[in-house]
Amino acid sequence: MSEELKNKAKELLTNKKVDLIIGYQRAADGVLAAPCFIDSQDDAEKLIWDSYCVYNLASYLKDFPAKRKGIVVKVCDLKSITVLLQENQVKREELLIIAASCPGVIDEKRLNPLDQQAQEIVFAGKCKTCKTITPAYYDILINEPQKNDKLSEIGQDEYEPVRKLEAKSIEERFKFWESEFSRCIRCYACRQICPLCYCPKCVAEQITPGYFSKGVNLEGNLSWNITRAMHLAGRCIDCGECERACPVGIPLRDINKKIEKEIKELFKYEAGLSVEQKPLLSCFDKSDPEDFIK
Amino acid sequence: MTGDRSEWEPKIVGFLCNWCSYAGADLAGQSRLEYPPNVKIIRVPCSGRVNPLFVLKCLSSGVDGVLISGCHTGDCHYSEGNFHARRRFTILRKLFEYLGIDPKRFQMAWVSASEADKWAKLVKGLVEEIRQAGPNKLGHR
Amino acid sequence: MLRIAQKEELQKMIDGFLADYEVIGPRELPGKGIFYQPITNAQDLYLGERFAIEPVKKFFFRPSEYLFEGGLKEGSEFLEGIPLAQNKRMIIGVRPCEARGLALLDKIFNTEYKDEAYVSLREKTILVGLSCQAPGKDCFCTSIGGSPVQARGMDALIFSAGSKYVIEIITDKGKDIFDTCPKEPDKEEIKAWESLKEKSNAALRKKIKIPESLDNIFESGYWGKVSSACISCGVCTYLCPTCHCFDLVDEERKKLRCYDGCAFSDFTLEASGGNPRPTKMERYRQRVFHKFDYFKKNFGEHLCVGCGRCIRHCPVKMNIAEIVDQAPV
Amino acid sequence: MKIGVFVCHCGTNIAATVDVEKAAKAALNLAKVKFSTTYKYMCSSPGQALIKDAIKEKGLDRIVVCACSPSLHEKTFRECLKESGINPYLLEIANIREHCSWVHRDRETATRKAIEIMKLAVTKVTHNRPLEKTHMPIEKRVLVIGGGISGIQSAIDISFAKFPVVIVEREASIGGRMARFDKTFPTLDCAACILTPKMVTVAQNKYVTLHTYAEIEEVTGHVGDFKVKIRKKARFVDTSKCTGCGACWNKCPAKVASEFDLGLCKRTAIYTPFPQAVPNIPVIDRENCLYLKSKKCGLCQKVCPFGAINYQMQDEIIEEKFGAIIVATGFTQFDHSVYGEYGYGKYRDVITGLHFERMANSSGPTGGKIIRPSDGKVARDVVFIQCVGSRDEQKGVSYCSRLCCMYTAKHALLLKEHNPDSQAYVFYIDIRAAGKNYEEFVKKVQNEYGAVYLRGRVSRIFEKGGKLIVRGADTLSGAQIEIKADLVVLAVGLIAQNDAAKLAQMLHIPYDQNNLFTEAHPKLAPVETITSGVFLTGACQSPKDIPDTVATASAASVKALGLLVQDQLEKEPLVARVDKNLCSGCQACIKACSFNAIETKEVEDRALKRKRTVAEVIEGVCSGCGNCTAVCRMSAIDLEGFSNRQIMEEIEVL
Repeated sequence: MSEELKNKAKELLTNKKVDLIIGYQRAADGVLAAPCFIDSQDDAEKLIWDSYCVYNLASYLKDFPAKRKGIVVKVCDLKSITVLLQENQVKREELLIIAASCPGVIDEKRLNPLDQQAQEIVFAGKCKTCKTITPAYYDILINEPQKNDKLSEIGQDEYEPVRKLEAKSIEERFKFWESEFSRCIRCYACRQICPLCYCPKCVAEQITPGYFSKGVNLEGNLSWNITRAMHLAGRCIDCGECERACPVGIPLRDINKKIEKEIKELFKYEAGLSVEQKPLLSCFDKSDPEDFIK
Repeated sequence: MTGDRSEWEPKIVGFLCNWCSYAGADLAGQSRLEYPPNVKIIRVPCSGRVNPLFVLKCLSSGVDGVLISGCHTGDCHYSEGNFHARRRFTILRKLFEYLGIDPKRFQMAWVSASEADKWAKLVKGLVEEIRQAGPNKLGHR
Repeated sequence: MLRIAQKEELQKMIDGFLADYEVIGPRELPGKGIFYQPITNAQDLYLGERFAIEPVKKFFFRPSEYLFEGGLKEGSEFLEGIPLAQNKRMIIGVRPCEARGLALLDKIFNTEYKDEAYVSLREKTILVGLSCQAPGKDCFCTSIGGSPVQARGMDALIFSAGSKYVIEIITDKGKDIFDTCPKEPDKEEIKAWESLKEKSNAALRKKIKIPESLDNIFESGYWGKVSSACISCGVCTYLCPTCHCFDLVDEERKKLRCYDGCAFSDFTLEASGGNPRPTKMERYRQRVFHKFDYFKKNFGEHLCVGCGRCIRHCPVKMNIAEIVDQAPV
Repeated sequence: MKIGVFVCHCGTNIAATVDVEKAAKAALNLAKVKFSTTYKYMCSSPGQALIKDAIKEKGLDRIVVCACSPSLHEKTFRECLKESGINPYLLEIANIREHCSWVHRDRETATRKAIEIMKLAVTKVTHNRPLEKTHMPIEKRVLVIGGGISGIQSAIDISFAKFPVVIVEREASIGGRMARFDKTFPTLDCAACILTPKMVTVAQNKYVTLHTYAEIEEVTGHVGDFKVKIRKKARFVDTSKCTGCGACWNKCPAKVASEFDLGLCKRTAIYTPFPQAVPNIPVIDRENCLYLKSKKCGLCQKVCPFGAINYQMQDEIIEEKFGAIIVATGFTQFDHSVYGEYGYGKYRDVITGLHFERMANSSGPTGGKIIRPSDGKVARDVVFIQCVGSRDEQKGVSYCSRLCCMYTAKHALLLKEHNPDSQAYVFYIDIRAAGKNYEEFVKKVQNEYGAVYLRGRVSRIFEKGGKLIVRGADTLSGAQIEIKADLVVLAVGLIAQNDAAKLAQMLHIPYDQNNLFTEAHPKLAPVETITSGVFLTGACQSPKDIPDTVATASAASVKALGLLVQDQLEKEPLVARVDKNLCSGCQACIKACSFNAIETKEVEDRALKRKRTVAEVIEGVCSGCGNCTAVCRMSAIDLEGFSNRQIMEEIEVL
């Protein structure tokens, strides 16, 4: 598949169909992958495509305004491009979407940091319940889409971790999250890696007024994490990058998935389904539930 | 943080829309209905004006309970603001519950300009509920 | 000065410390990694080979710290410093690179200018290190003046030697606390310890070359290229044992000092809206120059200890070691 | 900054429970407060003079008045500031009466709370900004959508004030529903006799432009400056040449059921809907014209002495600007074929009230004879059934259509007048005759015209022996009733036009579950909509009879004129504002704004050295609800008078 990708990339660059291609290359350690930006056909040799290509490259689109960008995407990443189009952050005519058939990607956190050799692949949580095989749209499709049959165990509940937490008492839930958030160092890797966190100046950085404490403490960390989650409500497409990027292992996907589950149940809304869709919080239904309102 | 529980009095912030709930609270005054003094009112044009960041700010500043009160659905002065608020805060509340934050600390109500009685009862009930929930430990006061 | 102790003996000593000190050490959180946290007994400690994600820096140069409070009280102005921590602390299990990081931070916060908060925490803390025997693939301390067995910056350094621990006492503070351990290693044990040190050094395979000066490549296109993957987050700077940029913020009536990092897009953003480092190229270049050029010129050594944290935890696998090694000088 | 705090006693209303002196003293401990005092009645002239003097003497530049609810005296004190030369928006009211002294009894508690309320106001006023009311030019023309009685009346009223007005009517003639009526209740005026002169008035009025056979294509812009695209459908008749002589329709061979007469007779393919049509210029119905369908015929072109027929004519789209829009699109009839018990609409002698109306009309399809459509025999026993489709949540709409009781009574009367031997039976649920002389009218029909009123529903209608057997219950006597009727007339309800929702979306006005347009306030703004500059009249909002329709038409006209007579539009400055440096251009605010008050704008981003699209608030349109500010993730959009900073700091000082 990497060969097919390289050839396509060379063709696109030679024919000046794109100014650059955002893709993956092998990282310096020789095992993992790293993002790369290819603007000459010679460099196209660097491109790779395999289960180590974890990154959602859509985050880089904003770095190249007004350029024609080829971008290698997985099925899940594509949805974030849909949201970016919906929110007028990229122009479709500047995009050439190279959809790569995705066998599932690794869970980086499961790699033993001491082991210097290639290790057995453990798939990321999001891949285990991913049922989508064919990308909704693309310009170029690399290889026939097929799914690793170890994955997508039909019937596996993608909200299982969420439900487990829901089943706990409110005190237990608070203790759990208090302990998780206590590790947050406010490095904002979760925000920076997120393709949908593109605000010119995040509310977390604003000072007049400051919306919540910049201090690394319970109130500051809780406020930041709630704000991040709220700002992704109806937008998060579960690429899982926030959780992967978090150096201290906060289960951010479990928060995103909770909101995803609620809005599906309460408002029949799913993020990233179409460009024309109205944003969840810019619309309403007169019959939205309100049982908690007095 | 508040120390002695016996001296502790719940501190509650109420965001009231100008057209219905604020006027409802006015009417409660005109009707001389008595209710506890714990709710501090911040007037906003519409419940749709309330940003979840305000609620977070309250809870992280040591406020024990937050109330957002607006017009009944269909009565919004701006026609749709309360519908937007309802959706927005339904999600926030679900998130609070999930994170283990007592949902009693964040409440919403529809109080019309004529519902002075509802307003007075709401405040009484709210103060009682928050009193039972105890001081908010999230905040720094 | 050396001491030797059985595992149980060491644990007993540590349990003894708990009476007089707040003891902090690496703990394993399953599925999350290793974190420095206060312990309640010696069993809590993780003394294996994996590194803590965050270095001990945060116990001295804190991620955020309220410096003072001021405003109006009953109509008149007031200004109050927020009291410094007074209790005695001990951090056990510190890696040589992290301790060296503190030695570098001392040059900033505890030399000409004395940062009260930092200095008081340094003075109140005893550092007991733990040598590395199986360094990670991203470690490169030996290329930058460190080593997996270096004791710089510590009060004592522990070596795990089979079922025993060799304790190298470095300072008087270290001597005081390990007084309770009377046993000194015999010749055989010292020999074994020395070969262990050699082996540890040899286990660190990654070597990089660091240019004498980067002066002539300041304007190189290289920086634009190597910084293109950067997502401008704070992982590398916050997890670095030597990064020490901070920001001052007013929060209500308090002045807060919190970490800043050269990767952030609002790093060195001026109130006018101008920024001398407007893109990630300038900011990444600043990071490399600060660590591998300016600091050496100002303080005589590089502002990097080769711990590899910024590489290991970079969400997009940027590798400063490779970038410096391959710099087109 | 020098803030002055003025604490009002309000006689004993405040002072009895709140220690006002203590409160005033406490104010001086607050940042930037340089002066505080109390007075018995701050809103009185001496009270206001006190504020004015303090402003002058102490150089105060921001004022907090601790008194009653801002809904009472905010205006008063703003005026007071203005007179003292301070911007009126540098004022905050601390409501220590309604929200404090009147709801608490304990003096200490109330005083403490009053001080806290004051603290909030002082904090807020610190960040108030001097604001000026905004002004926008107004396009001094009105668009009236719909040319029924309601649109006609609106146009007449506006032309009376000498402002240009344009009527867009989708049918070939103005006149609407009323043009089909025979008589009007309760006075029994001839509908045509009162409507036709009005139609002629608008046709001849130099201030009124008529676009018949035309539809609204697109509406953009906002109050004072609506840009409207109007599709003028091809008539195939040159309006500048045609004189309405009728030569064409007299010769046209294609005959189809007349819509105007609800299929009770035929019309030709080139036609005017009815003889008094305004303009009296025919249109060619492109579906049925033999020439347009298959290039055969062409008779009308041959016979037209003026050469007015042009088969090549195309739809034309014109764009015009208006300052205000009056929506007068009226209603349509409920389709009763969903009622199985009334024969699913398949019995020819089960008709609707409007059919009856056409039959009763002397210029109608039967020449004023009330007959059975199936065999043309005179109808003797006629059953009227009310509430067909109305007040029926299962099959129709839940609301009452309001006029059916009256028009049924009128029909019963007309029946007797036309066919003296006849007998009317009326099945009803309730008689709703609330209107001037309405109840009297119904009584008259019952007593003088012998109409039999039966309270109950009809359970079934079926044909037997050439008659319609109507079975029902009279719930008052408890008897089962069976009537052998010649004709059954259904009082079908009034419902919204089929495409009402589409128009509402174009105009950005809300509509309810029945697609009826929603007024800005059901009581106090019944002809306004939340979209500033768009007004409602007639049955597009809810079923209305002619007097109500005409009344709302005049009301809407007055509202529109109220805008037009101003030199400029004046708007409260408490509106949203976008900080373009913070705005990402995601347009969440634009999609969330109920008022269509935000648009996009391209700006040069100096930091990124490129053009960026950001949001911009149209100040004149923004209503200041602030919903956009809460939708904006980057807090790039903020609301004057209730800014993020103000609210955040209010929370902080609590």
